[in-house]
Amino acid sequence: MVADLIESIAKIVFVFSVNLGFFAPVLGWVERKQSAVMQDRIGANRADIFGFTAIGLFHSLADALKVLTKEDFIPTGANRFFHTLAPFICLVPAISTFVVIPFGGRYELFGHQVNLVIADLDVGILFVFALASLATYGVVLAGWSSRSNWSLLGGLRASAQMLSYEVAMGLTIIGVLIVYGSLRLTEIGALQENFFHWGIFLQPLGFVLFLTCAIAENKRVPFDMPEAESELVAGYFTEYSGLKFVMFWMAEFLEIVTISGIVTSLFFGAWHLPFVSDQELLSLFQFAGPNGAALLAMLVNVATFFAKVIFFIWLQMTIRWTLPRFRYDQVMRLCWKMLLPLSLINILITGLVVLVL
Amino acid sequence: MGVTFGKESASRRIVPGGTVSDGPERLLDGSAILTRLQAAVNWGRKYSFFLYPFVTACCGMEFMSVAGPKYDLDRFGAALPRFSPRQADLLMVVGTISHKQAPILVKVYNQMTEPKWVFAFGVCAVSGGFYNNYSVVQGIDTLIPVDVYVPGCPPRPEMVLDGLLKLQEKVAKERWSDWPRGAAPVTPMLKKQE
Amino acid sequence: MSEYIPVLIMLFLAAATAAGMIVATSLIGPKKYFAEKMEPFECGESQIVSSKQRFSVKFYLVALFFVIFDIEAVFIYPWAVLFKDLGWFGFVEMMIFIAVLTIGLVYVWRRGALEWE
Amino acid sequence: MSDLMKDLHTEHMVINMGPSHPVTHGTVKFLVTLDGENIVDMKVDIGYLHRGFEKMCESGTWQQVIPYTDRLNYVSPLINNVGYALAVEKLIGIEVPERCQYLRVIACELSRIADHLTNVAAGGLELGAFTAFLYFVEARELVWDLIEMLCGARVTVNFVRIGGLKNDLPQGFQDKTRAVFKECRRLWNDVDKLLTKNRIFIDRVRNVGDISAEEAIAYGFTGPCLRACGIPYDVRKAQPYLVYDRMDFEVPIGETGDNFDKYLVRMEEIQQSMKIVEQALSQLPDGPINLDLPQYRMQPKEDIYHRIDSLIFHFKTVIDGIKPPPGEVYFAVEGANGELGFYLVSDGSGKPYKCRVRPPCFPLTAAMPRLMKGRLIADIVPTFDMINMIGGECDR
Amino acid sequence: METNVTIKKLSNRFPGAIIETHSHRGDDTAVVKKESILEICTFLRDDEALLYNFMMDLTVVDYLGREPRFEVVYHLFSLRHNRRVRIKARVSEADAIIDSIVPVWVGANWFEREAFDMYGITFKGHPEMRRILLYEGFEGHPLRKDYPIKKRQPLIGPIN
Repeated sequence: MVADLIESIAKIVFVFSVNLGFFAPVLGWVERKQSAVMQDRIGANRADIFGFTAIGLFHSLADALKVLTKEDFIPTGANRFFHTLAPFICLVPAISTFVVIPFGGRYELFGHQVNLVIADLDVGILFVFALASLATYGVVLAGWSSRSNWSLLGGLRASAQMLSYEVAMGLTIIGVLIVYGSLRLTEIGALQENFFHWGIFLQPLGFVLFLTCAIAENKRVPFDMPEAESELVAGYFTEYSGLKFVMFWMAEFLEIVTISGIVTSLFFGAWHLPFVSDQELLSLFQFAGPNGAALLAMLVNVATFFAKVIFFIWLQMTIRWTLPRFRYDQVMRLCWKMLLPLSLINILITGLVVLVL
Repeated sequence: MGVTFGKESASRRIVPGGTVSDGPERLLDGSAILTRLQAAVNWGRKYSFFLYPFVTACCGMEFMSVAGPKYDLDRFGAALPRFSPRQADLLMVVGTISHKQAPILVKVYNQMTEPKWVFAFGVCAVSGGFYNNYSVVQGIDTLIPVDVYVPGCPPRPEMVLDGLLKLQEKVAKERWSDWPRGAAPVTPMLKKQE
Repeated sequence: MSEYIPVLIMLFLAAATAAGMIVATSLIGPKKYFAEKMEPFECGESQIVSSKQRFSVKFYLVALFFVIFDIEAVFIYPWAVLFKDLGWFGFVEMMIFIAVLTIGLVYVWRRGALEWE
Repeated sequence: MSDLMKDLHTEHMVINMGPSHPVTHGTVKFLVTLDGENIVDMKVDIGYLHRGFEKMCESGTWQQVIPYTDRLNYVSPLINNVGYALAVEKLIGIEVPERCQYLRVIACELSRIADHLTNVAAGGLELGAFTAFLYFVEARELVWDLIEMLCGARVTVNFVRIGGLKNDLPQGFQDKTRAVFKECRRLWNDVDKLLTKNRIFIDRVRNVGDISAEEAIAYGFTGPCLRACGIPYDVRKAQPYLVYDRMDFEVPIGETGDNFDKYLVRMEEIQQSMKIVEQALSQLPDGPINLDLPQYRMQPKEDIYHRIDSLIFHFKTVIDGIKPPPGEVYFAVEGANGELGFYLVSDGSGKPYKCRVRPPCFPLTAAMPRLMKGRLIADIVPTFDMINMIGGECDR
Repeated sequence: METNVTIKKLSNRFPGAIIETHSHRGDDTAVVKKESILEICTFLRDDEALLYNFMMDLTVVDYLGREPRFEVVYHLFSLRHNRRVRIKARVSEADAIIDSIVPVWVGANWFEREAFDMYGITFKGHPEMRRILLYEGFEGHPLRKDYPIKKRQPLIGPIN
């Protein structure tokens, strides 16, 4: 029991620090640097601490310090409570969605079963959707409570867009559930030990649909209707200043990580290395004794998982800096007239194939 | 280059030359911790300008160049344009301000959240330039306080970068008591009719 | 139920972080309020109409569709998990259910409720 | 849908889009009445950059107008320079030497390239394609290097003089042009790949902002916006000035006049302009660049310092200004946005009595409500961008 | 050259309305009576031999000290015949009203508003006769020769 508790706390601390301490600030830097590289620029590199610039990494720190000491602002006539609540509602699910995503397998360490997921829920993926849909409220509330017309338009767009894509996202995932027969992300991950059982091979259409829906759900370019700068100034967070405004961004960045984690778990073999089964991995590290081998295998698996996550982060960033923005009606049309029917067809095909085979 | 500091105004005293002189303010600003903290915050602020591009005229073309790949404003951490004044720190007034535009500028300035700085980009914003006529405001400092003046018609990107570095120097020397800055010192005179 | 304890811990941590941020930012930082600043931003002009008004009904319609389709999607989840056990019977049954759903979609589509122009 | 909506009472949202809004370039206000996302009504308010161009012109001498023309369409100042100088020359009744004419053609076309690059770049930026924007800003930077080499300034060049030019072609200009155009074509291809075949971009711009040719003519459209409707009207072809009649170039036209056609026309014109510059450089004759008419064009500095008659003429033209005979002319050149006409009235004195410019983007901006009614709010972005409203020119 | 085809045709069609004509530097110009401007413009647009389908420019010249003081100048262009013409109508200061040509060319709308804004000429029948470049509340018309160039009327103080 104590061991379980220690294990849980260790995992929570790990995920929490990786997400908030590493991904949130670093993604801000990555976004700047990657866009700079793609655009023949140099990008932020001047902020220094004692002469060290760390290729611009300290700019994230500078941004954090700045926004923290920026004036906090609520317009008159705005609903103060909901205005303050909105970034909170956005950020909390973004931080906590990662609890059900396994970042490693099961290991036998010193006679104790270690399962590298914070909460191995049997509803798994449903929990992700439940929390993700909470974020919609944050956005809508932010738009509605600001008393600014731009915010309101952004909030309305956000509500319609996020709700629509949630439907499509919910349906695209069903193919995966049919194939793996579980809602548990750990189980789905474990079933992808064989390289050719990765979700990307069993559910290619599902993968494309899911990634599209996920990016749309996260309101990133090309789906950034709710904050479309050139149309709505800053969309639903027009009236937010300082840290509250950055909280929306943090939520966005963390959701990038979460999306990457889910995509990796569902479609890209989770923590598994391609062509190397768990047994082979363990036998590879036989020289370190049973515990040492398990530990090393664990490290390799976690590293593999995060490498895949970083790959998908890179992919999302590349998409963001390459494509122009959709128009609002096109986004909705894409969802209801393309993705939704396609995901229904995907269910049909998957069901038929699974039954026939 | 031809970049100058902003005028000293009542609410903000800039100490030129770098060292804070011995005197009452040293006692006021007090302990080493506060000074350290202030230095850290100023460090953060000076490398993280979110711009509000108030772009109206010709200088906008050079502004695009400054943001572009060759000169790359992003190197100094000042590349992120925020079109909401709540999120912006640095009001870049790029181009001529006419009398019709003046209330808009003042309003945007007023709606910015503290701390806020103003960058007069180009000679029209600095002094009205060679448009000394019925419709052009003779320098935005008649409307709002200005931190950095960068003359030139339009200024070359190198000058703009120099101005930004000057502003960073200035921000590094600020004290808590410099904020908040408050509303623009002008009031609407001519009533607008719809 | 014990697997939910870490979830609660995580939620609590997240909430504490977010709340801490909000409290910190509202305490730190210079403050100066005056009438013009507190007006909602509208490109440097004054707001003409308040945002507290009835807005276009289309957005509500999307919310309605969401309720319809998402609730039905939820029914599909348990079926999908037990798909292999249910076999052909379950498949045909669910296809009928999805067909009903599709008819709804087609109806909405044909009525032009998905058009924004 | 309409049958569903009939009984539902919703209010229209009236919203100020601009002046300080990313899409309006800081100089226009759209008063938009929205029903949800649809634009029910739209009013355009301009004049936020009214700088009293005509009043300033009337207060200076004929030569002193040239810097003001720079700041009309500040994206392509050289064309304004040339247009004004040609109009004054028509008023006086003189023609500049052939070499000068070629150099003016080169200057004009470089400016046109820079203008179209900026326009497409800004279009990309506002549609969210930030990378395409920066690629073209990079290309424009290269063209500006050329312009800087030629004129000594990047944006506001003040290069053309009445009866000549400020200076001759610098050393090594040909080689540099070749190098720059090579790089420009590479970046052009990159952006072409990023945008022209990009489904999202096409969806955003196609069938948006379309207008029939008849209506476009009635609104007074000229330039790329008119050519996108299928009317091959180009002042360079219709009433050739300078040496455009000796250049071999095509006038690209579109079909429907929508934003995609405007975009394509501009993209193609970049290529055509590069072709013209290359031709002009290869055909460039030797000879003087300035007229030898001391009462209109300043003599060379050596003469001014060493010859008393040159000094006197210099003195007279600088202090009093050149004195065109009384009369009035209208002269149009093909600006980057369309027909850029100068209407000058002289009363025989050293100052222009009237210096009117026909701004090509003024009637284009006036057509915005017509183009936008019934569309979505997001359609304002590409449409307004492809109209390429330049504040300095529209508001003067 | 068939330079003054337009002027000939105009003189034949409206013998009473043409006050004077010239072709200085090749620009065909006809000064017409302001009462018949709408009629003449319609004719110029619709006549098969003329077809001036473009209203390129509309402006006003202020000849201070002359009577009538203002000249409203129209620059027309025929795409079909590749020909330009300048039509001028004189307007006195006391009766600074002229018929709007918006019914003929819809593009004239803003040009007329600008002329009103800058010179104070009222265009009768214009759908929306109000200031365009300057703001409501601006007194006077800045491009008139008797408006001092530096007379400022700022919307926001202090006066500079």
